[in-house]
This record gives sequence, structure tokens and C-alpha cells, in this order.
Amino acid sequence: GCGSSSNSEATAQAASGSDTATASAPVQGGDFTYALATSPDTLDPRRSGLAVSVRVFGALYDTLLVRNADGSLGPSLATEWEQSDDGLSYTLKLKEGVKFQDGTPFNAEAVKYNFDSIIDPETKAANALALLRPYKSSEVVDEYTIKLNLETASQAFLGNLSQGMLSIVSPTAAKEKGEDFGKNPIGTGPFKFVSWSENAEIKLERNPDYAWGSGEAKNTGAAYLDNLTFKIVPEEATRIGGVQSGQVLAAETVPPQNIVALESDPNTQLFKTNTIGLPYTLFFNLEKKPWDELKARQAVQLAVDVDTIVKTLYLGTYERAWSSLTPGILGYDESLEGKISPNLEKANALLDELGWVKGADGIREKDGQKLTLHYVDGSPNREKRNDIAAMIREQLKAIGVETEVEITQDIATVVFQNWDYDLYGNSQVNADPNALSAFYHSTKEGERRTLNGLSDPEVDKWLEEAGVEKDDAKRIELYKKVQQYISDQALILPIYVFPYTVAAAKSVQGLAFDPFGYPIFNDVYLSK
Amino acid sequence: MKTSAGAARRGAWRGRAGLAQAETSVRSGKRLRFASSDILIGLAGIALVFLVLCALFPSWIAPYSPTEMNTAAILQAPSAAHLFGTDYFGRDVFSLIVHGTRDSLLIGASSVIVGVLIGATLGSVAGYVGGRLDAVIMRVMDVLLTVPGILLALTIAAALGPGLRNIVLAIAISSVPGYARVMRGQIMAIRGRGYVFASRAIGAKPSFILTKHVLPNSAAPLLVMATLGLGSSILAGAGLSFLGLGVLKEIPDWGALLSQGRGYLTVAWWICTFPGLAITLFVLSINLIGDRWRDAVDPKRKGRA
Amino acid sequence: MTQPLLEVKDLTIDVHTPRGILTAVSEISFDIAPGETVCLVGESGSGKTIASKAIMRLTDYENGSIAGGSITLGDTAIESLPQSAVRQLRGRRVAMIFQEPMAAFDPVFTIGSQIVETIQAHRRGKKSTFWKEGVELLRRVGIPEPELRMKQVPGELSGGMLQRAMIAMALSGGPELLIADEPTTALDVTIQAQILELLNELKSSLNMSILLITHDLGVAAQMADRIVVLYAGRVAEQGPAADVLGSPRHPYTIGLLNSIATLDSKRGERLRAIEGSPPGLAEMPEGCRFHPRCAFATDKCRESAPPLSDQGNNRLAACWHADEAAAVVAAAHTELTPARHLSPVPDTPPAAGVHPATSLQSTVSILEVADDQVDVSGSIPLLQAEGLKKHYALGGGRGRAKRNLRAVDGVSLSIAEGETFGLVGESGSGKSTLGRLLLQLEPQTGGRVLYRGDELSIKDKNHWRESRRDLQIIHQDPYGTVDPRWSIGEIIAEPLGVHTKLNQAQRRERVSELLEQVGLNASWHNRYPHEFSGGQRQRIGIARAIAVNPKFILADEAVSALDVSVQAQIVNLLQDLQQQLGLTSVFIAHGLQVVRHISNRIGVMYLGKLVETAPSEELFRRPAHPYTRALLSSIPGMSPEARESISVQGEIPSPTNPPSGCRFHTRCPMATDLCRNVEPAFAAIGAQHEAACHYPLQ
Amino acid sequence: MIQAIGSRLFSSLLVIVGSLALVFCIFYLLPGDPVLSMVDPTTVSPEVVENLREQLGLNRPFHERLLAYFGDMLTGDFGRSLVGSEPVLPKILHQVPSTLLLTAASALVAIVVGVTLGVLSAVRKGGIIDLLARIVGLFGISMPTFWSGILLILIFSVQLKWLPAMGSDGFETLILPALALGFVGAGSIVRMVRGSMLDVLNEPFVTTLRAKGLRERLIQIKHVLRNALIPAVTLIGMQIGDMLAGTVIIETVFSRQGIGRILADAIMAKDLPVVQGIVFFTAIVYVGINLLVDLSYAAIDPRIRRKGART
Ligand SMILES: Nc1ncnc2c1ncn2[C@@H]1O[C@H](COP(=O)(O)OP(=O)(O)OP(=O)(O)O)[C@@H](O)[C@H]1O
Ligand SMILES: Nc1ncnc2c1ncn2[C@@H]1O[C@H](COP(=O)(O)OP(=O)(O)OP(=O)(O)O)[C@@H](O)[C@H]1O
Ligand SMILES: [Mg+2]
Ligand SMILES: [Mg+2]
Repeated sequence: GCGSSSNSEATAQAASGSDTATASAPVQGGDFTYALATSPDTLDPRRSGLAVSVRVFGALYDTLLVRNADGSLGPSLATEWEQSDDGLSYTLKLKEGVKFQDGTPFNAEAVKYNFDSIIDPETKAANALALLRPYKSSEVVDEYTIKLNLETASQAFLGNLSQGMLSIVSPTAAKEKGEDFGKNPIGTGPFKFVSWSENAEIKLERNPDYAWGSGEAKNTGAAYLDNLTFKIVPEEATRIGGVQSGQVLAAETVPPQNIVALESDPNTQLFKTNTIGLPYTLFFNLEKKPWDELKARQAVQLAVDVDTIVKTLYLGTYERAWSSLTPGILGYDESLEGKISPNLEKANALLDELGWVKGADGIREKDGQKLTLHYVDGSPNREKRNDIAAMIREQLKAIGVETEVEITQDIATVVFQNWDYDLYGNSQVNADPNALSAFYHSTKEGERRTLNGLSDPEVDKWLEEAGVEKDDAKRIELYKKVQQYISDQALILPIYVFPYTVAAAKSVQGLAFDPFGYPIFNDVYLSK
Repeated sequence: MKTSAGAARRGAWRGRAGLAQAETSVRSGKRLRFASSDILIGLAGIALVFLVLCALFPSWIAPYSPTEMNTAAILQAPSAAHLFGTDYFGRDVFSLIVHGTRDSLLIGASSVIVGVLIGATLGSVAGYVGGRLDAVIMRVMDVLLTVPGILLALTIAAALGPGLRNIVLAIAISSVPGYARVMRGQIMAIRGRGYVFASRAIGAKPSFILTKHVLPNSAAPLLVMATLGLGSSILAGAGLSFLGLGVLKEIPDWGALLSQGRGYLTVAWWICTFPGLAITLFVLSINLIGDRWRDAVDPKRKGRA
Repeated sequence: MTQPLLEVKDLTIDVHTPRGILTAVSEISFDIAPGETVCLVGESGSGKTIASKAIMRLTDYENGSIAGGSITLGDTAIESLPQSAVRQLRGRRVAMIFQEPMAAFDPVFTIGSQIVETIQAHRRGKKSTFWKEGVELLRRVGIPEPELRMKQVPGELSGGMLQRAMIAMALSGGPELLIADEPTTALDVTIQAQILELLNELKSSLNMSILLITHDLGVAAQMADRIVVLYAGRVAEQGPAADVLGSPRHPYTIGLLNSIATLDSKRGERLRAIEGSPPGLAEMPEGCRFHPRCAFATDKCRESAPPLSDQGNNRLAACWHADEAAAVVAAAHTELTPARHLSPVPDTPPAAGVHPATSLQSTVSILEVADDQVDVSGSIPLLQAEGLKKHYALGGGRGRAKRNLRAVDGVSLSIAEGETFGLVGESGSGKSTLGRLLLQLEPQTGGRVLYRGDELSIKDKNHWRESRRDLQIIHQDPYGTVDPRWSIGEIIAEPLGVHTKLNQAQRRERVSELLEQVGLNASWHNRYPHEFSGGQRQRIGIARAIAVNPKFILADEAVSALDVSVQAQIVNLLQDLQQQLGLTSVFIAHGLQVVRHISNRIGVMYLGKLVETAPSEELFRRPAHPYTRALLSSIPGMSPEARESISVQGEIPSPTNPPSGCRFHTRCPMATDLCRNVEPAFAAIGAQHEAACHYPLQ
Repeated sequence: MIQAIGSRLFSSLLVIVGSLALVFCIFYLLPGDPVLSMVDPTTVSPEVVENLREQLGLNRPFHERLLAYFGDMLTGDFGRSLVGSEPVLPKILHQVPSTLLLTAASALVAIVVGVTLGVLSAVRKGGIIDLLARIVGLFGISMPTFWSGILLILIFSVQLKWLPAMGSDGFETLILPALALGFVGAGSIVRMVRGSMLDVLNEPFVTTLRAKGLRERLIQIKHVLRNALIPAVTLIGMQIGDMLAGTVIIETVFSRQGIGRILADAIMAKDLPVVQGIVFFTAIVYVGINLLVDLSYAAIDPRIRRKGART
């Protein structure tokens, strides 16, 4: 497909772009500059931990599979795949005639090298390793056939192979460059790496040999663009100013207030794609009193007016989230939509029941303890998340809860090491509902706790079953159960679904996005 | 590092200062008096008084509660109802600024106080004791100067946790070397003054001389510098907010307001323009008054605008 | 009379101050003929500088404006010229030299470039020619090695050399008029004599006119053809030099002449100081501006200002009582020897009852001074120095060799109880250092100090601190040596706090007592130093020094920074106190007459060594060391015959590298090989008279 | 002389080593560690984290790490970035020119604007020009740089489209950031130059110069300014130091390459080797600035130049 997702609004604007596209045939040549909000950490997909890197991986590399707009998987470097009955291995047929940009042929050996190096501690792989789990080993069946063995069965495994972090790198280059591969990446993608000057730009150029497009982009051959340059522009005003002044042709992550303004700007077009996975969700820490009590959490759930928050802060450009999954993902439970509406009376009553009494300052107390909620958020104010905290603090005042907002650079320590929060927000881009496992499945001693710290055997069972269930309908059923459970238990406050937004000059044609919101550059050309 | 050259310079100029002192009080009037410079000082004074009032009694001045989020009226342009408009929460910008005065001035004042206390102590010790201790202290100051202030700020915030206190500490510590240097120079200059020699000749104890003569007479330039430091601390605080090191308080200080509102400059210029103007107003007034004060304390510049 | 070169008529100058417009100079008139030297004399603040700057319209740059009158140079009316036209005159027709040569040069440019730039301002030409011209000019004013000096910056030249260079620069435009504003005040007497000589020589060889500004009547006497006396911005009197000095007609001139201690004023006699101090610009008295300090003042003086009126003989004076004043002088003069050059004259009108208090004071002003010779032999001396040395390590910085500056280099001395010991010598000869060592204010490099026979050392902290009660100091700088933040009561009480256990009230009482003792109002103890004039501050310093009844006082240039009239007051005060309190003292000064006036015995220092000591009169009558004689002959205002007896050339050598043998040999006209190689012993050559010279003069 | 240079180098070295040690200690004392910010903690398991720690040598005791660091440095090895794992030295060296260029350009703006306004305001003391110059100067020191930076972008890039809003290639991209950063320094310099010009104008030698008949302009520029620069040079040196530090913000606003931004990122990621590399660099620049300041003293003031030769 053309990549603009099935998700509602995105099409409106993007479509207007493709209207012009149909009017004129793609033009060969041109330099495309694309402003990123943050800098990739490394261009070695195996070692990267950042989503922004994946935007570049799309141009440099190919993955074995691709995720279609409808959520199904499609072929890319792998043309066919088959799961063993026990679910413990997959056999993949690989595309022939594919070459890495350094001339190394792509084959089963290459895939084996890639995956083996990810699980090798020497590589210091991080996110890729998490995605590849429970991969154990590979067997090269023949030049273009590979068998991947898993430790345990996993329904999400195949889907994860479509994720950018599991892009296939050139084994020759990777071996040769070692740690420096991240600065000298070689893949099979439609663009070749030219240079990276840190914090300034990453330059790519057309890979003329490219002829193995997955079909994700209409153009399966070499790209129309001669050059593709990513500029790193962290300051919003500058990034948007860059498009308006024509210094760059496109800029990502347009702040809501600018979306509103740009929509009426005749010189720019706006692209918007809702990402899939887990929405921005606030997780209660179940190990902190009194939030271990359902009624306390429900009180908060009822007191927080998410609609108002999302409308106020995002000016109608973001959708509010209702569930622990985003719409558009397999198993999303629409029935949760509109289920909860703010009700201060009920919220107050719940807290009354728990014995929390309002004091003179309007804050509830019990046994000499104030009812406080320690709300931790990262810095800087990404996607106005700090502002959400500010609004929630204001709204919770109404039910006598005092919110202490801690904004910290050091989330890693505060949240993931000390677990020192009552409420903490997170989101994840993912194509498979199995993502829920990482957040809601109980953990063993020594394993990393989940954000909720939930430990419910029933939920564990549902998640485990869904993880290996081959029948999609059954999987959907199980995930819906999980979602309902999470909602009923008021484990989380889902806030918004993040739309990936891009402002671009009118001359930019054919820009499209995959379901994760990552841009697809192979169709892009510049109209005169 | 620069001491040798510095000493030479000072020596060369000092000779004349004494002579000039006696005469300048009369001699340095103005050819063309520009009265507006005095009006300016007056305005600065009024502005400062107003800001102090804001800091002390914000609710008397602000028409709205600073935390009230009127989500029905967000991003409203300045009008009679909202003098400085409303922000993206629907809060009244004027009330926010008025209520933010206290913290802003607090950041300025407390970081200056901490910085001056530490800096002046180190500088005095270095200047008065001299010798090896002086060398050690001043090398440490050099080290502090060399390590980028933001690094100090970030690490202090990281080590001690976020909060107003740590922002203050961060700014204070990075201002220490400056104060220490000035105090040291001042102490060394005063130590050589005639009245210190006279007191010594009388038989006064060193501790007496230090506390009664040297310190009181060294303090003035430092105090002037501290006034000017008030402004730069607030600016430094704003810079930290920009880098995401600020504190999310119910009532943001000006730096935080400015930094939060900067993304709206094209759609709602008033959100960050007015806090910016508040900072500018404060720093401007404090500098005007500090300059005037310096002229008053510095005998070489007496009577000059 | 020929057409004057410069004619100043009714010149009035306003200065614009933050407190409003003040008139610094009112209706002054004088003129200068070609080749004539006119001296503008008057105390500090009387308007000498501003009047002279007005001639070149430099006042325009310093908030001054010419509010009335005219300045005519040749036939150019300067007061109305545009600045650009005035600039053409500056440096070419009129040149100027200043008091502090060190401050008058831009410190960052070489002497050469500053001279060349002056020439370039008025003439077109090649820089190299101008440079050569500069070298010639430097040579002309007697600077050795002019090529080298051209390339040096001002900081590398001595004060005397710089003043010569300044003169050279002034000469570069070939001016008709040279204005010299106190050109020698900052210099040593020996150098002053050289510079004055140079000016006289240049004047006669170049036929320049000179407007010389000075507060030193001695200088005026030596240099001037005519004298203009200014008081509080007005001309008090003017006329030919000899006449004005010999038979002054204005009471102010008379007062000035009386205030200075001359070589033959009676030692120990009170100086007849003018009471009070000159008024500030903002508080000018009505009528005659001198009337509050004038013994002749009548109601008329208080009501209307006297015009500058013709007194005959080319003389003008602005006094309603000029004739009376002149009569008093004339009467006094008949009793005195006519040989005197500068003579003190009575300042009291014969008419009794005008100012009983003043006249009373003046008539009993001769103190009963004990015999000149204080007995040094019998009792233990109060203070003794034995082989005192002080070497300062110089250039102890990194990477440079250390050198020793021998500030004091082996001085032995004893001061008897009750004695006043005067110390003289050129700047840098080590007087102050010796003083500090005597008081043990810093550790010596060698030798020792005995106080009443006991060794006194800064290292013995407790003994040292106690000894401060007996040993006190009056500092030179009345401005810098009082803490500006302390009230004068606190300042005076500081030693009380250190050395006594008096309570608050007792201290207060003692301070009041002291304030009265030094002639200040006892109720002023809450005031701050900046509210006082220099003379008053010096009184505060004195009160502080005597607060704990010391036995010994060191007065290091205690009066040098003060105006003549005030200086006389302070000298009187010191003498009074010494008598009352039975103080022993060391009095350091560069004014030889003052030292003579106040001391029993005088020591002469040269390059860290004592070269001669003798009782005052003896020293002046029969100086044994050539250096002493040179010093004496440098005193301005001495009769020319006396001056020529010995004059030293050159400047004091560097104490880091003193000459071998007799240190004075490099400048001594009588030096022999012996002097160059062997250091003369400090030997007795008469009663209480010692000198370090191989060939002491008899 | 050689000894003087030697001891100066030694004390500079001391300062550099001191700053590195200080940074090292601060980081050692910091809670948390870089590994946690390198991975997505929601998905990555603790063993992976432990493994990474081991790999990076973060488990070793304090003194071992400190010694190892200085040992490596002596051999010119500044280590590898913890985040991108690339060698620190080339990483920083790559960014240095851009930061230095910006600092130098800002210094140029600050000095040219500051000195010009300071001189104008001193020689026109009390007049309109004086007032304007001082107000302009005061605005310089009272506006946060990120704010003035964004304003400049909105005016000159978005509205007028005269200059690029971002980037670090070419002269044009240098103008706006240098203005934003230089303006701050200019503010202080105006005040300093004005003050010391007025001081020098009060010096007696200025009267001499006038009495010689020199033109007022010549006096002001050749003599007064040169003398007034002597005290101003120290301040200018310090301002340049501040500008170097100010690049952290300006580079972000204008999206320029440079060590300022790297530093901010590295601190947030607790990437010690990179931070140390940058501190090493800034320390050298500071030392260099001090040297320049002293050299300019010598250039301006012959008294200093000739001190060695004087008695
Ligand atoms: N630019 C000026 N602004 C204000 N007052 C001035 C100015 N110039 C001179 N005065 C005042 O005018 C009076 C005369 O000053 P002037 O310098 O002419 O005195 P002087 O006789 O030269 O004194 P001195 O012996 O101290 O040099 C003094 O009271 C002085 O303070
Ligand atoms: N603290 C010091 N360090 C170094 N050199 C000093 C110090 N004090 C004085 N000198 C030097 O010692 C020599 C004698 O100085 P001293 O002040 O005793 O001379 P003086 O006779 O009092 O001169 P003046 O008449 O100028 O006061 C001078 O060359 C002086 O520069
Ligand atoms: Mg004068
Ligand atoms: Mg002396």
C-alpha cells in the first residue's frame, strides 16, 4: 500500500499530497532534507535504543518482513515463512539477488550472522536483543533458506522481524568495522550512507542497484531522490521555521499549535500518522500505598478528565486513548471507548470510603498522612507530557489528592532503578499486542519489574496463551480480556495516541509512512 | 595564571588613584547633563518596588489564581479581561507572572547569597592569608571556572534530585569563582591601604584589622557585583529551564514560563514575550541601580552616571 | 610697556558640577610680556590650574566654561575662537607642562612617539625627520642618551627625566608662551633646582614667556619677574616679584609669607599661620573672600568685595586695608636685616583691639624652648638603632633572578629622650623605611633596635604590641590613613580600645579631650573623615597618635601633603604637643626649612645610609658632607650666591646597585679615587656632629 | 623567561588535570549509571544491563577507573563514548571547529559592537547616543539567549527569509547564532569600555594630549581607547569563556553542530568519556584564552612587555 495508514485523519492531508502525485509522474533526482527532532544514537540497528534511529534505518536497510497497513505481515527480504508445529522454529525463504551496498551478497549466512551477533554479549545489543527474544540459534538450510530456532514459542516473534531494529546489516562490514559500524553502516536499503556529522546531519545517497523493494513503497526499484539528508534540529521553533523558510523540505514532530497554524498555510503540507502499539499511558505503581487499593486508583481514574487534557494541550490534533493498546493493533478493544467518564462525586465517595478525609487545606488525610500522588515524568517536555502532569495535578486537587510532580532527567534511576513513583507514564511503538506482556506479565525475582508491578496469575495465563496462540481470533479474545482487566482494575490511565507528524514543503511528493509511523522514502520525489 | 600581569597593571594604576580621589568628588560633573538618565533610575526604582510588591503580595495584584486552568479560554490574546492573554492551559499570563515573581527573585537572591557567602569567604582567606593557601584556593577556582557551568548544574541536579534548591545551588556554585576573585583582589588592595597600616602600627590584632577594617571596606564592590549577579542568576535559571533542568512547580518562575512558552511564539507570542519582558525589566532595573550604586561606592567614579 | 604677549582680562570661569554651576575663578586679570616670567601663586584650590587651562581653552573639556572676560594672545581673542582654531595654537604658540610628569605622559606609548605625534599635529613631514628632531630636543633639555630614551615608555624614566622630556615636548612647537603648572612640586629639591635652572636657561635663550604656577613662594621668588597672588579664585595682589615678596600689601600675601618656615626664622618659634582654611567653591564668603581669616577685616570687608586697585609702582592689590597692611610690614622690616630674601613679617595690625585673641596668641608665640642641645651622653637613649639594615628582595617572581634593594643599609643612631630628630634626604633614600624599622613595623634584615635599652622586635609579639602604647606614628597621607567608614570618634578611640580598658563613656570623654587638644570641635566625634579638610584630617591623625600618651612619635612627612597655611598650623600644633607631652620624636620631611624649624638634631640620608648628623643650626651653618651642602643649596629662594656654591647633577642611583666606595661619589663634584673605592666611615667631626665623608667640609 | 613559561604551563596543566579529576569524581558520585539510559528499560532485561556494565568497565572500583583513565589519556586514548561507542577524540575533534568558529564569531560581534558602543557612549557621555548605547548594552545582558535566538530566527529566517535558521555549514549560518550569543557579551563590554574610557578621559595625560593640539578623535581612539582596553581585556577574556559555555544553548536553538550540544547530550546520558573529552577541550580553550588575554596586554601595554628588561 501507499503506506498512509488506515488511521482516520492522516489520510486527509496525505491524500491531498498524493492527488498532486497522480497528476504528475515521479521525477528523478533532487535532494531531500528531512529534519529530525533528535539525533540517532547509532546507525547500527543491532545496538540502537532510539526510535529516531529507525527512521533512518528504513532508508539504509531492509527488514526480513514488513508490516502492512492492515496489520498483516508482508514479504521483504524474506519471501516466504513457515512456522513449525511446536512453534519453536521458523523457516524463511530469502530473496535472491539482493546485495549489500558494499557488494556482499545477501543470503542465509548473512541473516544468521545478524541474529547470532545480536545475542552475543560482545555486541552490546539492547533493544534488538529484546525484540529477537526468544531466538536461540539459526541453521542455514541452503543459500537462501534459513531456519530460526526459538527457546520458547512466541507469536510475536515473526512480527518483530518487521521492526527496524532487526534490519539486516552487512556481515562483512559489521565484522570489519566492529564498534565503528554504527558510524559506517552498510545495508541493503534504497539509500547508501555517505556521512554523518554528529548533531548536524546524516547524508545518504541513492543506491542505484536497489531493485528489491518490498512493495511497501510503490517504487520497488532505485529511489527517485539523488540524496537524502537528515538534519538534526531539536528546537521545535527552529525545525518548523526551517520548513517555512525553505531551508529544509520536511520536518518531523510538529507541535500541535503549529499543526493548527500550518494546516492553513498554503506553502506547506502536513502529514499525520497515528502510531500503533501502547498509547501514552500512566502506570500506577501497585507497590505504593494507597495506590495498591483499587478504589484509590478508581478515584483517580474518575477524577482525571483525559478528554479535556488532550483537547486543551493538543488542540484536537491528538486522539485520546481508551485502552492499554492503540487502535489499529490486533486485538484492540473498542468497547472500552467512552466507558469511563469523569465523575468527581463518585471519585470523592470512593476516597471517603477508604477513610481519606479532607483536611483544612482541601487535601485528604488518613492517620496523619496526606493523600499524595508522586507523579514522575521525564524531561524535557516531550509531547507536552509535563503539561499533562500539570493538568492532572490541577484536576486531582478537586478530589483532595495532592500531586507531587517530579520532572527528572534521570528516569533511569528514579523509575527503573528505585521504582520511586506512584504514577509514571510510558508508551511504546509496537505492531503486536504481545507488547502487553512486557508491561503486565508478572516478573520473577531478579527480573526487571514491570511499571505497575502487577502480579496476577490470571493475567499471566492470558498473556502466555495469547503469546503462542496461532488462531488470531482467539488471540484477540485473550488480549481483549487483558485490556478489560487492566481497565477494570484501573491499573493505568491511557492518555493519548501519538501521531507522527511531518510538515513538508508543497514540492514534496509521495512521502508515506508505515504503521509504526516511520517514513518511507522510496516513493518520494520533488515536483518542480 | 594571569596574576603577574595583573599585578603589574594594578600597580601601575594605583599610584594615581590616591591623587585622583581627593579631587574627583568636585571635578567630575557633566558637560551636558542628560536628565533622562535620572528619570531612568527613577523608573528602575519604581519597577523594582513593584516587583518586590508582586513577590510579597502576589494575590493583591494578580486578578486571577495562577493555577486556575480555564480550558475554555486557552491561548487568548491580550485583552481587557486578560491583560497579557492566557496560556495553553487557559491560565492568565499576567497572574502567572505576578505569582512567579517570588520564585524568580528567590532564585536570583538565594543563589547570589550562597555564591557570595562561599566566594567571599574563599576569596578573603586567599587574599588575607596569601601564600600557598592562596595558590591552592585560586587553582581550585580556576578548575571550577574551567568546568562548564551547565555540567555542574546538570550534575548537581542529578546528584541531589531536582528542585528549586538545587537549581539555586548549581547557579551559586558556578558563580563562586567570580566572587572569590573579586573579593581576593579587593582584600589584597585593602590590605595595603594606609588605614590598615595605621591600625597595625597602633598595635591592633590581625583579627581585629580583618573584621573591622579590611572586610567592611572590601565588601562594597562585592555587594555591587552581587546586585548585578541577581539578574544574571535569573537568566542562568532560565537557561537551565531551557535545557530541561527546571522544576515543574505549580507556579512557574519567569525562566520556566519563558522556556515553556517559547514553542508558541508564532501562534501566541504573549505567552513567552511577557515573562521575557519581566526578566528584562528586572535585570535592566537591577543593573541600572547597581551601576549607579557602583558609581556611588567607587570613589573614582563618584558623581558619574 | 611693550605690547603684552598674553592679556587676561576680567576672566571668569564657571564649572558645571552635579551640584550646579560654581564659579571657580572670578574676574582675574593679568598679562605677560614677551620673555617675561609671571608666577601665579596661591594655595590649593585657589584657581591657578583652571585659570591656566582656560588660556588654552582646555577648560572646555572639563566642565568648565568661560563666563566672562577675555584672553588675548598677541592679537587673537582666544575666548571666542572655535575649538578647531584653538587647537592650532595649542602646542605651537602656547605649550604646557604639568605637575606630575609620570601622569602627564600616556603610559603606553614611547616618549619618542609622543614627541613625534606632537610635531605631526602641526607640521607636515617625514616621521624620521621628526624623530631626529625629538632626539635633538631631548639632548637640548639635558637628557643623557636621548636616542635610547626616545624608545622608552614613560614608566622606564625617572620623574626628573620625564619632566625634562615633557619640556622637550613642549618646546617642539617652538611656543611663545610656556605654561608650567607646578612643574617641580612632585620632584626632589635637587631635581627641582635642576629643572628650574633649565627653564630659566631656555627662557633666556629662546626668549619665551613663562607662566609658572606654584604654591611655593620660594620657587616664585627665584623664578618670577612678576607675581600674581590668587586667593579663592580672585587676584589678591600682583606686582614685580621683589616688591610683592618684599613689601606685600595684601594681608593674604603677608600671611602666606609668614606661614613658611624660612632658613632664618627662629627655630622653635611658632610659625605665624593664617587661621582657618581657604573656602570651598560652594561656600564663598560675601565681601572680601579673605575676610574670615584676615586680622585686618572690618565690616566693610564683610560687606563688599574690594576691587583690584592700583597701588602704584606697577602694583595692584585687592584690599580695603592695603595701606595699613603695608605699613605694618614696613615697620617690621626696619627692625630686620635687609639681606633676607624671604622674610616673615608681622601679620597683626597695630590698631589694638581688632582681634584680641589673635594678637594675644601671636605675641606669646615664642615658646620657651629648652636649650638646643639635648644631652645625649648621660642617660640611656630612648631609642637606639644599631647597624640597621633592610633589604627588599625584588623580582622574586618566577624565572627572574632575585635582587636586593638596599633600602636601609647599616644605620646606627640614637635618639635621646625629649629630642626631636629630623631626617632629610632625597626621595628613595630610605627615610620612611628607617622610620618603620625604628618603630619595628617591619622586620629588619640586620642590626637591632633598642627601646630604653631593651631590644625591641616585631617578632616578640606581646612585648611588641605593648610597646605600641609608647611608640606612635603620624602618617603622611591624611586621606588614606583613616578608615573612611569609621567616624572620627571611633578612629581616635582605636588605640584606646587596643591599649586601655576604658569604658564607652570614658573613651568618649578622652576623645573629646583629644579633639580639643588638636584644635577640633569636641562635638564632631560622630562625623566622618570625608567631611573634613586635609588639615583637619591630619589633626585627627595626630589625635589618634597621642591618644594613649606615647613617649615617642614618628612623623613621616606629616605635613608634606598640606597647603602652606595649613602646614604652618600643623607644625605649630606638633610643636605645642611635643612641649606639653614631653614627646620624643623623629620628624621626616623633604622641606628642609620645616625640618630645621622643628628639630633639635638632623640626620641626612643618602641611598640607605646616614651621611651626616648634626644639631640643626650647626648643620645649616656648617654642613660637612657635600651632599648636605648640595641639598641646602637646592632650596629655592636662597640667594643666588648661596645656590651656586654646590649643585649636584644627575639623579639618585638605584638602591639595588649602589655605587662602590662613597655612595655619593657619582654625583659629588669633589670625588676622588679614594671616594670611588673606599667607603668613608661615619665619624665625629665636632660636638654631636658626625659625617661620612673622606673630605668633610669645614 | 623560559622558566616563566614553564611554570605557567605547569599551572595550566594542573588546572586541566584538576578539572578532569573533578568531573570524574562528580560522575562517580552520581546515582544511576549510563547503561540505564542506553537501553529501553521497559523491554531490556537486567542481565543485559549487567552485561553492558561489565563490558564498559563500570563495575571496577573508583581508583582503578581513575588510574586507568589518566593512564589511557597519557597515551592519547580518550576512550570510547558509552553511547555510540565511537572513539571520543575524533568525535570531539569533529565538532570542535564549529564551536570554536561560533565562539570566535560571537567574540568578534561582542568586541566590535561592545567596544564601538562603549566608545561612542563614553565620548558622548550624557547625550542621546550614550543613553541609547547603554540601553542596547543592557538589553544584551538582560535577555535569555534562547529567547533572543528564537526571535532572531522568526524575524530573519521565517519572516524575512534572509538568513538560514539552522545548520553549521557556511558563513550565513553563523550570522544569527553569533549575533544572539555575541550580543550578551557586547552588553558587558559596553559597560566596561564606557567606564574605563571615562576613567582614562579623567587622566591627566589626556589634558597633555589636548594641550599638544592633537585632534580630539585621535586622542580618543589612539590614546584613550588603548588605555581603556587594558582593564577591558580581562573582561573580554572572561566573556569569551562565557560564550564558549553559552554555545550549549545556542547550538541547540540554531541546531548547530558543536561540543556544546554533545556535552548536554553526554551529560544526560552520563557518558563520562565524552564529558571528560569535552572538559579537557574546554580547559585547553580557557587556558588558551588566558594566554591570549595576557598577550593582548603585552600588545596594548608596553609596561608589561618590558617588565623583564626593567630594573
Ligand atoms: N572640572 C571641574 N569641575 C568642578 N570643579 C572644578 C573643576 N576644575 C576645578 N574645579 C574647582 O575649582 C577650584 C580651583 O581649582 P584649581 O585646580 O584651578 O586649583 P589650583 O589652584 O590649581 O589648586 P592646586 O594647587 O590644588 O592644584 C577648586 O576648588 C576645584 O575643585
Ligand atoms: N615594601 C617595599 N618593597 C620593596 N621596596 C621598597 C619597599 N619599601 C620601600 N622600598 C624601596 O626602598 C627605597 C627606600 O624607600 P623609602 O620609602 O624608605 O624612601 P624615602 O626616603 O622615604 O622616600 P620618599 O621621600 O619618596 O618617601 C626605595 O627605593 C623604595 O622603592
Ligand atoms: Mg593645580
Ligand atoms: Mg617616605
